[in-house]
Amino acid sequence: MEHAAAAQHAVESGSRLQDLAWAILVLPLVMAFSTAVLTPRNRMLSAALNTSGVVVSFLLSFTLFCVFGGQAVDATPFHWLPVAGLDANIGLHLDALSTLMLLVVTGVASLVMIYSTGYMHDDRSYSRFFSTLSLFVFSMLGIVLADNLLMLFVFWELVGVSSYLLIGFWYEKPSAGDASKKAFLTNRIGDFGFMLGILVVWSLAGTLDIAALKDKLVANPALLGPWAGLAGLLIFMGAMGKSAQFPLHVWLPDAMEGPTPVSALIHAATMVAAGVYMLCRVFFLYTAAPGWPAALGFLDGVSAASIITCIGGFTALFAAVVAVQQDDIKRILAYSTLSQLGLMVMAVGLGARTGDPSASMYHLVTHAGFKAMLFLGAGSVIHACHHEQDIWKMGGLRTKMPRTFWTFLIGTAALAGLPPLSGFYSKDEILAVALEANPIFFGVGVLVTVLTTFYMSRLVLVAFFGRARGEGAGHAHESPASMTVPLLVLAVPSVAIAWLPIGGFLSHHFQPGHAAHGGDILFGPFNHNPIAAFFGLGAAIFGFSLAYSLYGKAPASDPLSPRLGLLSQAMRNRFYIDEIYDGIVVPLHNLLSQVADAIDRWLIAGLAVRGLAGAVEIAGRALRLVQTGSIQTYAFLLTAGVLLIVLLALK
Amino acid sequence: MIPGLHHYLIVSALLFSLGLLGVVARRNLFVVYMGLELMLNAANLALVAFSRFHNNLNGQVMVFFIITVAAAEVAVGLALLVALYRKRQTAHVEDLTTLKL
Amino acid sequence: MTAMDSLTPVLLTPVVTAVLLLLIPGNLRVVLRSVAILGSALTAWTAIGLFARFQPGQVGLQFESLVPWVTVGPLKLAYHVGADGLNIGLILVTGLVGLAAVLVSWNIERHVKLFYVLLMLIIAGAMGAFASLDLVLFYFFNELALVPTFIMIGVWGRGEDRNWAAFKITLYLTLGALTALVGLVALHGAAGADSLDVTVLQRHLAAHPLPAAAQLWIFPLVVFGFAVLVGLFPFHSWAPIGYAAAPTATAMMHAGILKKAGLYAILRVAVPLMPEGASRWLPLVAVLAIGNLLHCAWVALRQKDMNLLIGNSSLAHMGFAFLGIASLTVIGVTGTVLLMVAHALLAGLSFALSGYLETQTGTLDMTRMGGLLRRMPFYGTALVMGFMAGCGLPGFANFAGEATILFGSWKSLPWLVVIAAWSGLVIGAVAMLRALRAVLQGPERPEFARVADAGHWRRLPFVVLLAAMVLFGVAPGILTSRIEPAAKVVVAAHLPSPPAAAAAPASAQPAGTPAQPGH
Amino acid sequence: MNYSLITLEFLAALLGLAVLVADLWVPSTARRALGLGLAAALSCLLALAVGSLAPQSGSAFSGMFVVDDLARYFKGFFLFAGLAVVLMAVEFAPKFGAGLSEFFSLTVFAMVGMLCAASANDLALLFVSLELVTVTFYVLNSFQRTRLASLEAGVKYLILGGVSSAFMVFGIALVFGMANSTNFAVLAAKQKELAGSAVFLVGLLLILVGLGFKIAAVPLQMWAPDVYQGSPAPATAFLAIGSKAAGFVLLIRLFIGALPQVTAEWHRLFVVMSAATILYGSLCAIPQRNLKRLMGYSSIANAGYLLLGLVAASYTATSAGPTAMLVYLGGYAFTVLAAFAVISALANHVDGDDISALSGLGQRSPVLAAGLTAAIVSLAGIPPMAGFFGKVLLIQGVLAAAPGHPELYALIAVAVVGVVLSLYYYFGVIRAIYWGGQSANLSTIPVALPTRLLLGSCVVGMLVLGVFPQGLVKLADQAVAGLSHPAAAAPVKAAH
Repeated sequence: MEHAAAAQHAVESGSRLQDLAWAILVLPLVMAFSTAVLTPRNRMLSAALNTSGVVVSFLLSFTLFCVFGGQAVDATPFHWLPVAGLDANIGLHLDALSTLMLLVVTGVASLVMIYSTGYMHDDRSYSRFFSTLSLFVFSMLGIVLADNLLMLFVFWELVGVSSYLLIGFWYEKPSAGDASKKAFLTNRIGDFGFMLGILVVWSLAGTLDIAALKDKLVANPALLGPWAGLAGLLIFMGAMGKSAQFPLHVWLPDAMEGPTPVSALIHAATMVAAGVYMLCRVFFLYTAAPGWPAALGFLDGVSAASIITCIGGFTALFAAVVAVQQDDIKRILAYSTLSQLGLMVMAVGLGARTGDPSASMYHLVTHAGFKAMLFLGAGSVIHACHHEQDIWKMGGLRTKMPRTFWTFLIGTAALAGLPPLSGFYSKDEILAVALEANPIFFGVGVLVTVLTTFYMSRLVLVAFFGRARGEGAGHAHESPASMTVPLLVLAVPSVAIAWLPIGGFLSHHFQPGHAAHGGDILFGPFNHNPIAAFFGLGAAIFGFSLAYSLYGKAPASDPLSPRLGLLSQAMRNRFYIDEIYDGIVVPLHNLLSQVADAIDRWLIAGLAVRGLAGAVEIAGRALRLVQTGSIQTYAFLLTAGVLLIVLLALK
Repeated sequence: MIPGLHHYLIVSALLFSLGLLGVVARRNLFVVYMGLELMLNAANLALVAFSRFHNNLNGQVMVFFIITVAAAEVAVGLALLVALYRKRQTAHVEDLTTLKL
Repeated sequence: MTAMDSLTPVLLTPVVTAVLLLLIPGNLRVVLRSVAILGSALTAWTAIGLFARFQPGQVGLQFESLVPWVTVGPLKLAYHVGADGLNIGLILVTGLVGLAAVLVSWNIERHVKLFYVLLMLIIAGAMGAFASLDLVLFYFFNELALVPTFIMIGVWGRGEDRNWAAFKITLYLTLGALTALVGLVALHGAAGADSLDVTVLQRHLAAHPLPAAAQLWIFPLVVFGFAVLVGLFPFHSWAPIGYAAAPTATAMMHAGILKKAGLYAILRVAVPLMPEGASRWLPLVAVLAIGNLLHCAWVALRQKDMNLLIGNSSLAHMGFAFLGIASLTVIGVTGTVLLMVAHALLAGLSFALSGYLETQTGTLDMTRMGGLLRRMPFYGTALVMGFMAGCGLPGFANFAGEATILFGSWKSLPWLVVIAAWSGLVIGAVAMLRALRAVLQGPERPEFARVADAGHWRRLPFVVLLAAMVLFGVAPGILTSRIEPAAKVVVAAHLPSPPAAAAAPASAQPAGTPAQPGH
Repeated sequence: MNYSLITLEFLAALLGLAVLVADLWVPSTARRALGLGLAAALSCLLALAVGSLAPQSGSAFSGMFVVDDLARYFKGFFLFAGLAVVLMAVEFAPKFGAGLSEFFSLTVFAMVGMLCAASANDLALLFVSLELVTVTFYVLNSFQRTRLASLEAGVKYLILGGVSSAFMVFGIALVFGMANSTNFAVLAAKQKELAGSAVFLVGLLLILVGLGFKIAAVPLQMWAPDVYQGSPAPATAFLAIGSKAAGFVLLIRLFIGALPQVTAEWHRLFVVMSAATILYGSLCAIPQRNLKRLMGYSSIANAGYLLLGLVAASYTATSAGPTAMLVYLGGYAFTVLAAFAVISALANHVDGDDISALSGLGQRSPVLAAGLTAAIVSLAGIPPMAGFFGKVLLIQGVLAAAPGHPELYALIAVAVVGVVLSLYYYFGVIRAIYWGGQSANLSTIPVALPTRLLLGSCVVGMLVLGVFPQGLVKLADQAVAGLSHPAAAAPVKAAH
């Protein structure tokens, strides 16, 4: 197998182990390219090639993790755009943050690839799916390993286009086409802000390299002067686009049009997390001295980080509320991802005050694990019920699909934040940070936990308990091994991550001096920050009991919607934000282009050009009238001409 | 008083403008043609006057050139006008406006 | 430089091919096509060879050859061709797009011989315009491509108003070229140099620069004359209509290559020779470029016809190029030249794609199409890659060009960069994606059931252009290392550090807080 | 009195007579052969004039007839024009009906007049040679007696030609009166003291009117469109080339060679005349539908461009102006002859000379289509044809004299607008050829050998002058250099 040889060669060279990072990055691209060009017809080979490519990357990442484990190292850079004054080159940076993220991305990607061999088995363009997925993994790894802002932007856009290709995978479906277009354009609005942010930072700091930027900011916190706040916000705009924060969140729910493995990998674990990862990567921008240009004077007191916190908090709350009244299983999970991302962004914002955003990264890692499992579980349910996605047509799947049920239950418990599972510890850290930084957002966190537990329990109770409501669910049966094995494998981290000192490992990265709170991991939260832990646990239990009271008896239809009446209608229609966008933003653009087209057609092309041509034609015809054809006029004009000449010459 | 050079010049200028008037104002082609000849003769008169007053005979030699050329012109011109008359039975200037604009 | 190693072969090959084609009787279509393909392939191959043998990082001219042409009293005109950073990329791209244009013309059935002769003349004209250093020679070659374009649009064009389009494109270009020529000759007069050769003028003006007053009225003549060739905002309405009406090959050559002759001339003549004129007039050009960036992008949004969409969006890209020139920084100008090369490939590819689409579906009205990706997988992928490159996706050369321009002009024109970023990233993306959505995705239309994907031969032009775009996208260093020394010469008078010192990077650690962007 | 100088004119006149006499024996069917024989003889004469046997420089008839480089340049020019017109006439023969050989001999006689005009260094010879040309054209223009249009053209040219030569004669009389001599050299010597005398200046102006009529410059251009439309194609061609060039050679010799100070005095007049002529020619041609009338207006416009050289000469002492005029005329000859060769070849196959009659020419006869397209491209001044270089040199000449004179920039602007306008109607012809409306019959048009020969040599001429104009430019430079030295290097000051 040639990729094994590649790995062997890298180690033998022994020159610089971290150049292995290049192998990790390039391997998926090579696989994607070879599948697309060489073996589009051969289904099995293309699946095998791509899956093995990602798995080898995972193994290499694991070796790097063991060898370096958090120590900051740089692979030899490649000079991409060597222009004087613009040091834009592609370099790979390995440190605690990126090695951990490497593991998450390649790990989840391998499992999703294996899962997809089963899920996409009867799909026509099988190998195209795998090559696009590998392309996505390549772009994602590019973001994780990027060591300068321009390279980050480059792979930012490549991730955007891979998600466009994957969402629009079933291009015959008009809804898939529109969803992919919407996703790409919303991301592009985010990227617009991101590019401007990079330009501001580059013009003031003179360098694009993140490490150099960090040293300069540490040396001279007021380096960015009044532009610090704006630069921070603009770069955050990039994160808003990618991690679907309000108001650029509209594309994520529609992105469910793509195949479920895509939703699992991209819209649960990796891509949406890129925004949070990027915020952590350029975290030093937000701890620098805040400042606003004259034009934005009214923001002087407020720091960029607090704005980020508000947006994160609001997104979390908003998404959780909407999720309560959704019926489509993938939409519920999509909104839950939205709300969890809101939490992470809030954690980063709050972390700015305490100087340690590791809580959000920790939650990101755990969330990637159980949310990917939940999506794959949902996929297996949909696969079993013959592509039925409405939970009110399912029921009683507990007995028919035991393995999917149990893994789904574990995932739900982890998401809700019950103690032995990983979700509890990471969410607890966020609540602890919130409590310490700003109690209001602690309240938001608790409320979000309640709502999360409520809608997840609603989903589990309706879908897995009671009697089968639809005929699809009636004769559902357990999915094949290739789909359930990844579920089981993913269940392990949801439980076991809590036992690994990831929290400490991360906070050491951000505050090397700070003593990692060692001691017993399992009961750590209870004795470090009892209030946060108990509140978190209480909220989870309260949410579950509320859901049980409503949905315990497996009702035929949703008892909550008549009670909430109008509010439920609003929640089902996602508070009409899409309608607002379609109502305002799109027609505005169309109006502008209509005006421009009208100007172009009438004013410039019509008036200026045809007018001119017409004037010339009229002048020609008028002047031509002099040629009356009669000799008399000619003779007369000739004499007049002579007189004119004499006058003109002698005057 | 003996007519000086400028008298002759005035007469020739008058003759010239008369001829020009004939060409411009008259309708009949033959009369226009006569006007033309008149203008040429005005030039002859001026030449003769100049050569007389500068007693330099070149002027008068020049007159001979002009007369012979005028004669050739008349011959060809009249032949042309006759051909035109035979074709259109008219010598009126107004009828000759097919080529215009 | 050895005589063999000069630019002349790359100019002569298309002309020789044209003459050869004339000798072949008109009805031997296959022979005509193969000779044309052979000729353009040879031209492309020579151009690639020249590009490869070009020493990057070397200031001054390479592959130079000078033959006295005409001496009229004080004026000495010479056949002076040479390559430096500015035009070596463009010569390469002319070869490539020329080859693609010939390959794409398999669907021409009427007067095949005349078509290929005229196409070869356009290629020769473009190649000559880029290679020549004598201004009259530049004008000579630039105009050489004018009549063939007129005839090609008229005889093989599309649409019923192609006659008006042909006239419009010819009159606009001649007016522009003539104004520029008057400017150039006036420059020669004012400078008092004895020839219209750029190198001679440069040395002459370096010694005793032009008085500022003279520069003030000569510069606009030259810049706005050439700006008409490129399609700067108020003078742009000829471009989209012209390309929509032109046959595929002409649209590729015109939108891709000849449009760049204007920009190249501005960079070669106007900016370096008249620095004061440049710093006074370029801000106005930058403001007009906003028209390109916003107005043309919005108009592109409205278009139903794919050619009009591509034509208008390529005008929006020209807004970027003007922005790069107006920045008067090394990075900005390097970005412009990089974008010129990238956009030549992009425009060539886009029009080739739309041409192929028309041969299959018989129409270019995007609203009537849909779901073509199933029937035409290869073509679909090429279209996605082409349109994605169009909206500045990294990995293609366009992004490298646009990013460099954004970085180069941020300090001097921040607000313009914001507008350019918005137009390039968002409006461009909306237009392109709407097109992709309308043409490729969605349910399949019954009337396009028997649409055929590109066969082996017909894939070649797309593959050639896409390969070049990806190559310069992934490794733009190949181009920028060649362009940069020439870009330094262009903006020599505007570099903050004295030109005498080694050209320190313009934006080295800016002392204190530089000019606050956007007051 | 060395008569060797006039051998060329003498032989040409003899040739004309020979053709007249030969016509008695030659059966009516062999008229075309007679024409071809004449063409062969003319080409020998051309070889004689241009080759090593060219008459040496010198003057005869006491300074009246001078042969120098300028004269040799134009003699070659006129011989080629005559040869071309004869070939066209052979092609145009069926349209003439009777008297084909008279047409040949008259063409030769007109050419003799032009040859004399090329060497005229005296007002008398100027008058006689011009009149010889004009009177011959009265007949040539109205040669198709059966067609009213030709007769009308002849009569119009007769009357207006007569009036203009009357003006010229009166002018000559006044100039003679003041300068007491008609020789250019004497005039050049006396121009200083006579600059003040109004009568002298009026006389010169009237001579300028006479020449202005010949080159069809505004305000004396009324006749051109009607006569171009009416008279038969070969006659129009000779009118457009021969009589215009004759006018210009005399203009150059008199106003630039002999009287530079007077020209400098009148620089404003020349600027206005040139601008008006370009504008009139270009604007009126836009709505034109008749091809020959279009050529009439285009010849007016081209006269305007040639006057740019005169304007340049009136502002500066350099020889840039006249050289540019000569180069432009050289290219112009090949262009117009090619255009009219096609028109006369088409005359018997296409009814009426409306532009729409050209439609489908591309299929009907690719040779004629290519020839006419090449001519149109050169007329429009687009490389690689000869017209481009002429225009560049003219504009360069004026621009070199431009600093400090705002009116010259205006003139350049008018010239640029003129070129763009001319593009519109010239390309209208190309449009008609290649994709005009669907013409009724698409029968292929046979192209006889003489036309093919003529067209080929004209197109090659245009291409060579377009791409390698150095030969012609050197010739023109030599011709103009020889011009200025006889004027006894009068101190020249550019009048502001």
